[in-house]
Amino acid sequence: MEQKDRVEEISVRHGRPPVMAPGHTFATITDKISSIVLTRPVSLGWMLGVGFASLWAFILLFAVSYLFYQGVGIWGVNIPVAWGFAIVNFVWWVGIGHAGTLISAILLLLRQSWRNSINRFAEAMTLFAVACAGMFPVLHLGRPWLAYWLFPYPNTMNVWPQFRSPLVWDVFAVSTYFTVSLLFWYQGLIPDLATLRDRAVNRHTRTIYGFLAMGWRGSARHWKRYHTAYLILAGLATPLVLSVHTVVSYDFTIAVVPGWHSTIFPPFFVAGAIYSGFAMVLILAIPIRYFYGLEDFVTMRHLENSGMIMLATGLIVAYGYIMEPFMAWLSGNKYDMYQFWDRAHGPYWWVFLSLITMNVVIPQVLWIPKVRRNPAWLFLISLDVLIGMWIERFVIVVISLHRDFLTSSWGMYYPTRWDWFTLLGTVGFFFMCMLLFLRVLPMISIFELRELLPEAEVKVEP
Amino acid sequence: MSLVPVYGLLAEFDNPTDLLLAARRAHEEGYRKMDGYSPFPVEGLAEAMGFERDRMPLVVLIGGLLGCVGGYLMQWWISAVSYPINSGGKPYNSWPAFLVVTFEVTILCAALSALFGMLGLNGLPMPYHPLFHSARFEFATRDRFFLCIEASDPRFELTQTRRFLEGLGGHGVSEVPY
Amino acid sequence: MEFRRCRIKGRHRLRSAAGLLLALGLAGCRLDMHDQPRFKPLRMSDFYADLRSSRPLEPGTIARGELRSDSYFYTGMVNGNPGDEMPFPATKEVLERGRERFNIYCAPCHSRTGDGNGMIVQRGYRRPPSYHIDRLRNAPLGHFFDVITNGFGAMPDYAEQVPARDRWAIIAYIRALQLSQQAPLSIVPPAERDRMLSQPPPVPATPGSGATTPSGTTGQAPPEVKK
Amino acid sequence: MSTAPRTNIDFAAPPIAATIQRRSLWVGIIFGIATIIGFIFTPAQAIRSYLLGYMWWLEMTLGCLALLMTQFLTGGSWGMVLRRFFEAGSRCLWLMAVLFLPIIIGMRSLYFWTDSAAVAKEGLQHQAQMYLSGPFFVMRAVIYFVGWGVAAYFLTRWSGLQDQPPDRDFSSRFRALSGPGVVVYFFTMTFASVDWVMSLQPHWVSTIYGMIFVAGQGLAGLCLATVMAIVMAKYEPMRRILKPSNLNDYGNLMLTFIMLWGWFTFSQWLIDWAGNEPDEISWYLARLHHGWRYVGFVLLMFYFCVPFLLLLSKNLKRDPRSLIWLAVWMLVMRWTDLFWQIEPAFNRDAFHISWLDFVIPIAMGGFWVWLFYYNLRARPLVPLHDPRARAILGPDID
Amino acid sequence: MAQIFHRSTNTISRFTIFGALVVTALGLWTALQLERSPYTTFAGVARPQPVPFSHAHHVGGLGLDCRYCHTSVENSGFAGIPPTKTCMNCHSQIWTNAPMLEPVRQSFQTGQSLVWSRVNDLPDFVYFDHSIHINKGVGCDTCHGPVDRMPLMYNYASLQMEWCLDCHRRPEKYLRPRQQVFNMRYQQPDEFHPVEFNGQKYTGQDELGRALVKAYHLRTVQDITSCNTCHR
Repeated sequence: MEQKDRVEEISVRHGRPPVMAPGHTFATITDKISSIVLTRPVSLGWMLGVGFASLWAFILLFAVSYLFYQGVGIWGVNIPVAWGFAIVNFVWWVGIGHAGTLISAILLLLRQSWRNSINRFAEAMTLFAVACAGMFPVLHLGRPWLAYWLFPYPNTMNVWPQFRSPLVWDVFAVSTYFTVSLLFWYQGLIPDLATLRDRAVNRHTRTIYGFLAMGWRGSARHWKRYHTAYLILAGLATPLVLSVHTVVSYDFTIAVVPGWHSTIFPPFFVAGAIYSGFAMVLILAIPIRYFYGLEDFVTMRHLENSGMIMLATGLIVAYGYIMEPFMAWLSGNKYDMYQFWDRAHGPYWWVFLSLITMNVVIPQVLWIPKVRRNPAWLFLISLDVLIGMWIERFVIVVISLHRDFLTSSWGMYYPTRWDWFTLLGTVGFFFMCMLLFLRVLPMISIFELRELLPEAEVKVEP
Repeated sequence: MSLVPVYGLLAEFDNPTDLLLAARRAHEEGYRKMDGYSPFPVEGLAEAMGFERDRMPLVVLIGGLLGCVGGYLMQWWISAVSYPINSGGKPYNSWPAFLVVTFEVTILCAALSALFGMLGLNGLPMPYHPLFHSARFEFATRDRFFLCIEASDPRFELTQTRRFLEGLGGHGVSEVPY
Repeated sequence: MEFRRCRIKGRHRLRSAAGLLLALGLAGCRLDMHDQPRFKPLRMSDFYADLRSSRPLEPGTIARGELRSDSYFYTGMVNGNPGDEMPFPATKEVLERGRERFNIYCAPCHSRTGDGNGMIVQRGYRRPPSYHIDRLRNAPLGHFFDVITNGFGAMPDYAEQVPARDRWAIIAYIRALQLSQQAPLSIVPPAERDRMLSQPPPVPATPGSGATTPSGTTGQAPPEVKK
Repeated sequence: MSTAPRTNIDFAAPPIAATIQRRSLWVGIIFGIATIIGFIFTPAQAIRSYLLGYMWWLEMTLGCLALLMTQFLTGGSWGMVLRRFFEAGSRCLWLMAVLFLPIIIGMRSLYFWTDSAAVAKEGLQHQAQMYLSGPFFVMRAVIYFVGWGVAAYFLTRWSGLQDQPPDRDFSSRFRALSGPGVVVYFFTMTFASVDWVMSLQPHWVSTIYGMIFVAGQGLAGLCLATVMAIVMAKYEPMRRILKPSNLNDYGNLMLTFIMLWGWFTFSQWLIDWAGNEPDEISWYLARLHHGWRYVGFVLLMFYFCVPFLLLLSKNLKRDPRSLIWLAVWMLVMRWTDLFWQIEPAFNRDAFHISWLDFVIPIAMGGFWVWLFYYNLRARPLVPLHDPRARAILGPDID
Repeated sequence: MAQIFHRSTNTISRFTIFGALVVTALGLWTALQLERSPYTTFAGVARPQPVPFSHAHHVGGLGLDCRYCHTSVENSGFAGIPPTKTCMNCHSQIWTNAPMLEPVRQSFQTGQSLVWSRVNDLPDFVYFDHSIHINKGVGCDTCHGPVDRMPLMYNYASLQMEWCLDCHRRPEKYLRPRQQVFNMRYQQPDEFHPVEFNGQKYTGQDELGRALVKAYHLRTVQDITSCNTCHR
């Protein structure tokens, strides 16, 4: 605690932006954040945002209904590319979710105080992103309404899930991930819900928050167990978050498809996940702090740190891009070598080229501190990375599949309008959930911000 | 004395250090049935009041172990006992493949036992609590710190305890009705 | 005969919509792959006017392996007259097969002993002649074949139910039946003779017990019915 | 800018450091003689054991370098406390460069691809032949050492410059070199692991291989620095610097590296196992049969499971005596892991271990530790004049 | 601040948590039971047929053998449903005026098929062959139940996959000598009713089953529980 404060103090003295702007007290933090939920009128901008996002969410609903009615034939998937947009979007969304858990769990364990201002909405982002992700494998089933067959239960067929299949691991990984993220998020919310309960004026509001806060009253004994449980959950979520994208990468690597069967995929996927996840964090944080006037709490420090994490993870991703063709070349396996030749020279060369440009080349500007400290630049780079990471999954899924071992089963993948509607629809759904969350729940963890204040420190010997 | 049954006496402080010192004093004075209330976890406060062992890790350990063993046994039973199917020539008990789901189930069970264990040990949900009668108590979730000595403590005596609490230098002491 | 499905069925789009709505509630509803748009034996089809997916043979077509070049085997006739020979040797296996088939297809009317007092006759069907009259005892084998194949008097033909080879086996067995009712004791081997004389005659199976007598070599009476 | 901390505490290494330095030199000399004997009588085995020992000590050197660069980038008190230990380890790099010469000389008995007849017989791919050629191999090694050397030289040099008042803030300079330095290290180490170890069985390739080495080196560097710091912590000045919370951090970092290793190696094994392709699985068949299976089992249990469970305990992490033993143990496990990677390439059908597998690493270690303490003694144990160092000095020094 | 919730809320909320668990568990249990019940499987539910044909009368009462009508059961995947002609074998003289049989006569005169409702209806993705079961010693009533006591036909078994697997996993539990396959009143051997097979008397199904599995060359359990045995 002590050392940490001094490190922070020194960092600020040496020109780094502070984690929280000076001049705040417990009361101002509490009132500022709870007022966003409780007293701020519904703004026109918010209404427009929710309206636009829900429009796309309804398009998603429509696209999904039509899919149920008609079957996956409305999508562009076919042999040989049987895993088109659905799996691309799935991997993309799961990846985006990873940053939330990284911030809330790993940075908590590493005692990085800057996480406290952004963990709440990053966790919400995780939940909504995983919800978007979870849709795709289910929709991709020929009979989505039978998705419950994926769980082991004593069915009348006496048939169980095949536990040697990575697709079944996925079911467990993603559902565990969603559940644990939800628990973690909810646990973090409990004290803040109590804060809202006690601040709310409207009787119904009070009842709802009171119901959700479960009678939290900030007892010292409760806090003690709460803190232990919080740390334990963080400790559990840390390997979990690694495992989730690892399992997603197993979906590919366990198969012996050239371009998929590569041992680097687990860390490569996780790094890519965090890469895109932090891009999404910035995409959310930059407008939020601007529109809600939260520059005091989400400072340039947060933005810069996120930028640096993006840079680091982006380099790991680039490392993967280099290792794969190198090892394919070294092994001399002609199928593997062809796969990487095809990426750069085949019909999808332009996709591959944009991948390298957007994912590897452009983000290198983050080396420049001025860029890292400019919200507009960060926003643009984040957008670039989000798209780049989507393209990466497209490259892995589509280019690896479109030229099968036999030339007779070569083909192309053409997404249909329903593919696009579903993808954009989930984006709309995601932002709709995010905006609703901003409106009804404290978007910044109030009690954890209070802990950041110097007054929070107990100034007696233990 | 008061005719309304009393839950306890509530003393108010404006910073965590004062609360911690007060709790320490009260513990030295022999009070045991008391609790501190703060808007964020105060390091060492629970211990200052003689907090019993924190059993959270044990609860989570048990949950995790059950998940781990249960998760593996489930897969083994399903794949090697209930319906052995030859898949890609892999052994029926393919432990390398089963480790993944075992891990996930372990985490799931441990996480569930962490949250529900915390709620259970804390006696939550408890939407109704005598303390909520107190008018000032709503600031316990904002910026105030409270120490409540409960009437069920054997050493509790209304006037004497009130005098003791007032002597701790807080911002006033109030009675909490049951 | 045609089958129709009595379970949930309809336009497949409606069905998927129903599937969506009732996914969990109606775990039992039948889905596309349960009832595939293909012909299974005797399935109803709305493609043909008579709704039959199993089509009758076009006249003049001969299925593979069904060319009836051996006319005696398939008609029992030699130059328009019934022949009196088995087209293949009447081995023990043939006789056993004959007994089995006789008991399935003939015994309901002719009774197991061939006296023409089978269960159906008891229920009002016109009584066929007993096999143990001289006319039938002397009738050539081809006569029986012709009767089974084309019917005779009140008896319908059994060509569809009994394949030609089985018909011959039945005929061989009828001959054995006829012999069994008229055999002198002297043709029984001495050892068997003693046994037969020392034991009471076996009780004939009572039709209507609900059990069709097992036609195996054990020869034991059908197991008693326990209620 | 603040002035230098005013204190009368001596931050130089305690006398014990000189004693250890002297003794380790003797160890080096004695075991070095044994090494020479080994090279004379069983040269083929000796060069293998030499490679094992070399990779082991290279891990500690480069681990120190990598962590040194990392701590410049992330900041935090954990790195500041160990910084001088990392620097001392990094500056052993020139020794490692010298010690690489025997590998170049003994290349022919180590790497079968140096023999064109064997290459033809084994049907090595054309690509591998291009990459795995003697001169190219040496050239790459030179590039690696230059890359690492530049980082190690400048970082430690600037750090030394900082010791001379007036205070100079080199933070941006450190960061400017460390950022690209880490990237360069990552790539060069990957290729080095391919060149020096993976090419022992060139039919098998694994894209994660370099990362397994990097994770192993991180663990080795951290454990080495932790051991050395705890040894020094019996005396001033480390006694006041090294706090239980630091040890807790090191324990957590060890746990992280152990988990990374477990994650990488398990994934590699699972992917090869599931794919079951002849070129891939044969690498594991050699390592998961015969006696090698038990080495693998030891790694699973004592590299991963047991240390993982032990490191969950907060008390253990905060206790220097427990943590130092655990760190030493993890170094032994690093040796075991390398042994399991290298030796089966030569003895596929039966477990095999030689006395030289112990002697040569110890001999190398003797010289290495001698140089380490030489480097350590050359400077104060804390970069006193680094502005950020004040965070670890505590309130009583100002 | 005043209390938001009444004192009783504490009890109610805890009760709700446990209640939710119980309700969920009960719901799942009910769903599983429902899936196995006649509501889903139609087991034991007679279907309406154009003619109320009674197996109880024809088999149990008159003693007709299964194969009199189902002629192809021994050598074809499909057991065979008799053409109207088979009905008319007898009903040309018996019950000729019964109104119940009017559709049969109609069909015979016009050549229009009778449209029966399928009773034992396997899904189309299941390959089922009667002949192999008959020839390996699976009795008719093992699957079809006491047909000789069914006034109207219903499916005796659930026909769900777990039911198929029950036998495929341990065929020796159900096999009988081939001669007994069409015996509707066959009983598994016990001490008092031994069953003879290949000249040996068996007093227990276990030994008999094992002997039959061997004698009839049943394929291994691994083979007959492999997916493509039935889904091809």
